[in-house]
Amino acid sequence: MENNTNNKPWVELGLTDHEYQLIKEILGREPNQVELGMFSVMWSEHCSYKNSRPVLKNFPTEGPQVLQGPGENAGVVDIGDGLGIAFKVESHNHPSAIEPYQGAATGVGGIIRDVFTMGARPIALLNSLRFGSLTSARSRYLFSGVVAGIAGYGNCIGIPTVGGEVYFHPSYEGNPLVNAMCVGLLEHKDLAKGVASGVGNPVMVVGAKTGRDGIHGASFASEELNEASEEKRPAVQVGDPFMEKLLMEACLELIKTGYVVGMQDMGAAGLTSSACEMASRGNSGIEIDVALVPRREEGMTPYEIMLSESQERMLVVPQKGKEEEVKAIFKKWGLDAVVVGKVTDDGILRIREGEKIVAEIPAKGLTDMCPVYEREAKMPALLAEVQNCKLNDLPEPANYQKTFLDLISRPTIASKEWVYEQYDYMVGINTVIRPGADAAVVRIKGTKKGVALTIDCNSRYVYLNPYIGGKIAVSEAARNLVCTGAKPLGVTDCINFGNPEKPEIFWQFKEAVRGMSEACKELNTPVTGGNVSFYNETKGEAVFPTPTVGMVGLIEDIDKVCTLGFKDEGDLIILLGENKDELGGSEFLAMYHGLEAGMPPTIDLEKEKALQDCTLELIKNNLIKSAHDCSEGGLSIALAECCMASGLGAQVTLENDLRPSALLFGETQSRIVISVTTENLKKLKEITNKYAVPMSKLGIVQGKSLVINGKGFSIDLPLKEIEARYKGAIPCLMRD
Amino acid sequence: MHKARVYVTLKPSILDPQGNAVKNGLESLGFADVTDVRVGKYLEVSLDVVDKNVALEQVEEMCKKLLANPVIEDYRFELVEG
Amino acid sequence: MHKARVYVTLKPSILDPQGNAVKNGLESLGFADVTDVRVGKYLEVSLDVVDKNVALEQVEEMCKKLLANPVIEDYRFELVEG
Amino acid sequence: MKFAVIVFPGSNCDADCYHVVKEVIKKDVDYVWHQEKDFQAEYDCLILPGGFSYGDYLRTGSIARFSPIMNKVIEFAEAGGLVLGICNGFQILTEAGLLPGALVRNKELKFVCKDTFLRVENDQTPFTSDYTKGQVIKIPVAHGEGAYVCDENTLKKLKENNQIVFRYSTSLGEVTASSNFNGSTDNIAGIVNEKGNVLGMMPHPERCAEAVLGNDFGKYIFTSIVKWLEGGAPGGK
Ligand SMILES: Nc1ncnc2c1ncn2[C@@H]1O[C@H](COP(=O)(O)OP(=O)(O)O)[C@@H](O)[C@H]1O
Ligand SMILES: [Mg+2]
Repeated sequence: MENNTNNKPWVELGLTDHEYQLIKEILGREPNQVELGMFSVMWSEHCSYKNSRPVLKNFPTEGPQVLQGPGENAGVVDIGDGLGIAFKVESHNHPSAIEPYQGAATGVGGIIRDVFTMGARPIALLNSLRFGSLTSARSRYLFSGVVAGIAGYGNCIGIPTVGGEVYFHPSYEGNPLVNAMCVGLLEHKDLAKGVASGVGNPVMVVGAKTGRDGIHGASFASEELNEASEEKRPAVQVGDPFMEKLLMEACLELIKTGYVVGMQDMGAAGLTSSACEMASRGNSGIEIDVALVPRREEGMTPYEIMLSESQERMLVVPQKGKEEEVKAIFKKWGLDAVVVGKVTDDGILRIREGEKIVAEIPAKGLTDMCPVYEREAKMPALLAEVQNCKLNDLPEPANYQKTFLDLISRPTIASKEWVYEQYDYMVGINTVIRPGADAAVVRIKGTKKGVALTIDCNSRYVYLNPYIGGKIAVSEAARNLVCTGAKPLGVTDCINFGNPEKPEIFWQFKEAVRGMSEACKELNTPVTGGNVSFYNETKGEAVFPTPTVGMVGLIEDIDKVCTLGFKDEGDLIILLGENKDELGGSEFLAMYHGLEAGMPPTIDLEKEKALQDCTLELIKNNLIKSAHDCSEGGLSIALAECCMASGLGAQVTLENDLRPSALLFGETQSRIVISVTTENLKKLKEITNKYAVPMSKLGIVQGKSLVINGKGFSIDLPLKEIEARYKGAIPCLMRD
Repeated sequence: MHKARVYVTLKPSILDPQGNAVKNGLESLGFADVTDVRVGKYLEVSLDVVDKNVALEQVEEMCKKLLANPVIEDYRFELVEG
Repeated sequence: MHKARVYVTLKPSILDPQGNAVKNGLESLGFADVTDVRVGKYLEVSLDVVDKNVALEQVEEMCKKLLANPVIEDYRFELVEG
Repeated sequence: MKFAVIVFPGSNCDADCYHVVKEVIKKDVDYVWHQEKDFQAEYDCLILPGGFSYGDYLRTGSIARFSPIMNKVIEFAEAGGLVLGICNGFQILTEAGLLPGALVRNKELKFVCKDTFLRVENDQTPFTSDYTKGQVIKIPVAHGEGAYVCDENTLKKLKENNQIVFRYSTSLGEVTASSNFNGSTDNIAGIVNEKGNVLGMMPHPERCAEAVLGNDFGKYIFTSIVKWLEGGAPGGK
C-alpha cells in the first residue's frame, strides 16, 4: 500500500486513478508536477463541487430581483434605486479547528474579498458558528478563539458584524463550524465580474506579497480531520486585516474608474483558481510568468507560487493601456500592483517562469471538465427508529418555572451578548437593529431603505429529518426578516455536512437541498450563491447536517422598521399562528428528557407564506408595535425575549388543552408573537382573516415580571431574574 | 525561586503583519537601514520552584500547552535566578 | 549586518491584565507554582549597518521614538551579529 | 466654517464623522489624507476619527502619529485650533503628546462594543457647551484598548485644571467601579488638554447623532463646536 502511493503521486494529492486518467486525456500527455498540483487543488471538493453540483442544480436561482445568480464570487439582488446587494457565505471550518483565531479571521477576510470583488462596498458581516458543549475546555478554547478572530478581523477592517448564530452540540466537538457571511452595497453600473476577456489585456496581481502559506488549503478542507491534521498546520494562514482594508479601498476606487474588465480574489487554491476561473468564465486563456509575482520569501518554486494561499491578494484584468493608472491607485494605498501576464485567446492557462513554460493546461480542464459524481444516497438505518420515538407518554416536568429558567440558560438559547459585544456592530453608522434581534437591519444612506439580514439553521431538525429541516431553515430565515418588516429577497447557503462518499451523508445532503429548494420556491427567495463544506467529521463521526441559510430582505421605509421588544404597558400580546403538540427535536426534549428524537416540527409552506405576508402587511400599515419569531425554546422563551428587549413585563394566560410542556416549550413553526394597541385590534383581525392566519390573544404588556398561567402550570418571575439567567449563562461557563 | 524569560515568535514562513507595519513605520521615520522587523511576545514567568531542572521542565510544558501556539509560533526560553 | 533584540515591558506601576490572565490560565492547567507573569513585546530588528556603534545608536533612537511609549513602557535591547 | 476629517490608512470611522458633520449638522467638511504635508484649505476644527490606523500594530496610534500630516495637526492644535480625537483618534493624540497619558488594553482583555453612560464633568469646553455639568449621556464605545492610564501627578493636574470631561458612570450618573468596564484610571472616558482646545474621548459621539440609530446624545458635541466657532463663549447657553 505504502509503495503503491509512492508510485502514484496523484493519490497522495487526493486524486483517484480514474481522475488521473482524465487529466492525461485532457492534456494528451502525462502532467508534470506543477500541473498535477494545480489539478489536485482545482479538482478538490472545495473548489470543484464534484460531489455536490448535480444536487445543487435543484435550487431555484431565478427571479426578477436576481441581478447575479450562482457562478460568480457572490450573488447580487436588486433593491431598487439603481442599487444592489451582493452577499455570500463561506465556511472556514477546518482551519478554525486547528488555529481558531487565524482560521476564523482569514475566513472573514476571504468572504469580504468575494464581496468587494463584485464592485460592492461591504456593509455588514454575519457568522454562523457551531461548537461542542461548553463544558469541554477545548470547546471553550475554540469558541473564544473563533469569536476573537472574527472580531479581530472585522473590527479592524471596519465592517460591522451585525448578526449571526451560535449553537453548542456534542456533534461539533472535534469539528467546529465557522461560516462567515458578507453583505455589500453596489450601484448596478459598478457590478464587476470575475472574467478575463479581451486578448492582450494585462493580468495583474495586486495586494499582499505571496508567501509559502496555506499550500494545499483547499485539499485540506476536503478531508476528514484526524491526528495527522495537526501536521498540516502550514495550511493555516495569518490574516492581515489592515492590508485587506487598504486592498478593499484600492479595489473599490479602481472599479469606479471603469478600467476593470474582470477581477477575482485569490482564495482557496490561490493564483491557480483565480486565473483558471477567470479564463474559463471568459472563454479565454491566460498566460502568467510566476517570476514576476511579488514574493515574501526567497527561493519559491512555480509550484509553491501557483498554490500559495497567502491572503489579501487579488487578480485584476484591466483594460490594456491602463496599467499605470491601476498602479497609481494601488501605490496611493501603499500596495503592489504588478503585471504578471496577459489574456490570450487559446483557452490555455499557460504558466511560465521567465522563458521556461512550467505548466500548460486548458483552463476549462481545471474547471468545467472536473468529473462530477452522482453519489449513492441511503437513508441511515437507525433514523426511522429515532423518528418513531414515542414522545406522547413522557412525564411532564415537576416544576415548569424551574424548567423555564433552565431552558433560558442553555447556551444555545441564552443571550449571545458575550459574543457580539466583541464585534464592532456599529461602525459605518447604519446599524438600525443591532445583534440580539430576529434579524439585523442596516440602513442605506441616501435612501429611505434598509436591508434586513439573517443567518439560520437548526441542525437538530435537519438531523431528524433533512427534508423538513431544510424547509424550516429557509422558512425561519425568512420569518426572521419579516419580523423586522423586510420582504425576503434571496438566499446564500453554506452546506456543512460529513463525508459525501458515505451514502447516509449523501442522502442527508440531497434531502436537505430538496427541502430548502421547495421552501425557496414557495417563499420567492432564489439561491444566488453559496458554499459546500463536506468532510466535517472526526474519527468517522459526522457533525449534525448543517445547511446554514443566509438571507437578505428589503425594508422600503426604515422608519417603519419593527423590533421584537414590547413597547407600552397595556398593549395586547397576540400570537399569530397555531400552537401544536410538537416536542420532537426541541431543545426542551434534549435538555429535560435527554432525547434528540422524534420528528422535527411540521411545516406547511403555504401557511408559512400566508403568515409572512400577513405580518408584512401589518407592519407596513403601522398596526403592530412589535413582532418576534417563536423558535428554540418555544413560546415561553419568545415571550421572555420580547419582555427583556424593552424591560416591560407581561401577563399571559394560555387557554389551551395541549400538555403544558408542548405549549410552553414546543417549537412549532409558523408562529409570531406580536403586540398591538386595543384600538388596532379590529383592523388587525381584518388582515389576519384576509390571509386566514390564526390569531389568539395571549395577554397584555404589564409590570416588571413575566407571568404565564394556564391549566396546570404557572410561571411568575421578575424580569431581573430571567435576565440574570439569560445573560449570565455563557459568561459564567466561559469564566472557568 | 526562578524566573523564566520566554520568547515567542512567529514561525519564519508565517506572515508577520505587525512586523511589516513596524518596518514601514521605521522607514517613514527615516530609518532606511532596517531590512526586517519581526514582532513576538516576551513573557516573564516567576516560579516558586527551587530545583532548576524542575523549573526547566515546567516552563517547557507551559510553552507547549499555553504560551505558544505551535501551529504558527516558535518559542525559546532561559531561566534566571529570580 | 546586525540584529537587535528589543524587549518592551510594561512599567511595574502599570497593571498587566494580560499577565494576570496568563497566570490564571497556567494555574487552571495545574501549574501551581507560578507566582507572577508579565507579558511584554519582543522585537527583532534587522539592520543593514556595519558599524556596531552606529547600530546601537539607531536602535536606541527607534526605541525612544516608536518602539516603546515611555508613559507606560520600559525597553532594553541587545545587538547580535545578524 | 469648515471641518476636516484626517484619514489614516486603517481609519474606519472617517466616513461616519464626515457624514455627521455634513448631513446632520450640515457644515462643510473635507477629508485630509495622512500623506499631505499641508492643509489645502483653512479649517476650524480637525477630527481624528476612530479605526485601526496601521492596523493598530505595535501600539494603537503609534505609527499614525508619525504620518506627515501630524506635524500640521500639532501646529494647528498649538495655535489653539479645535481638535477632536475619537477612539483611535484619542490614542493618536496621546501618542503625539497633544494629550497626556496613554490608552492600554481593556481590563477584561476583550474588545467591547456597547452603549455606555457618561457623566459630563465639564461643560465649559468648546466641545461640551450644549451639555450641562452632571448630565448623563448614553454613548456607544467600541474598543479593545481604551483603558486610560496616567501617573498620579498627571491625574492631579487633570483634576486641578478641570481637564476631565467625561467619566464612565451608571445610568443615574454614579461613577462606580462597575460602570468602569475597561478599567480606566478614575473612570476617565475623555479629557481635554490644558488649553481646552483638544478633546480626546474613547466613546463614539458620531454613532449616536441621529435618532434612527437609537439616540442623538452624541450630536451635541458637534453642535457645541459649531456654537463655539460661531463665537458663543464656551458654556454660554
Ligand atoms: N450551496 C450552494 N448553493 C448554491 N450555489 C453554490 C453553493 N455552493 C457553491 N455555490 C456556488 O458555486 C460557485 C463556486 O463556489 P465557491 O467555490 O465557494 O466560490 P469561490 O470560488 O469564491 O471559493 C459560487 O458561485 C457559489 O455561489
Ligand atoms: Mg471567491
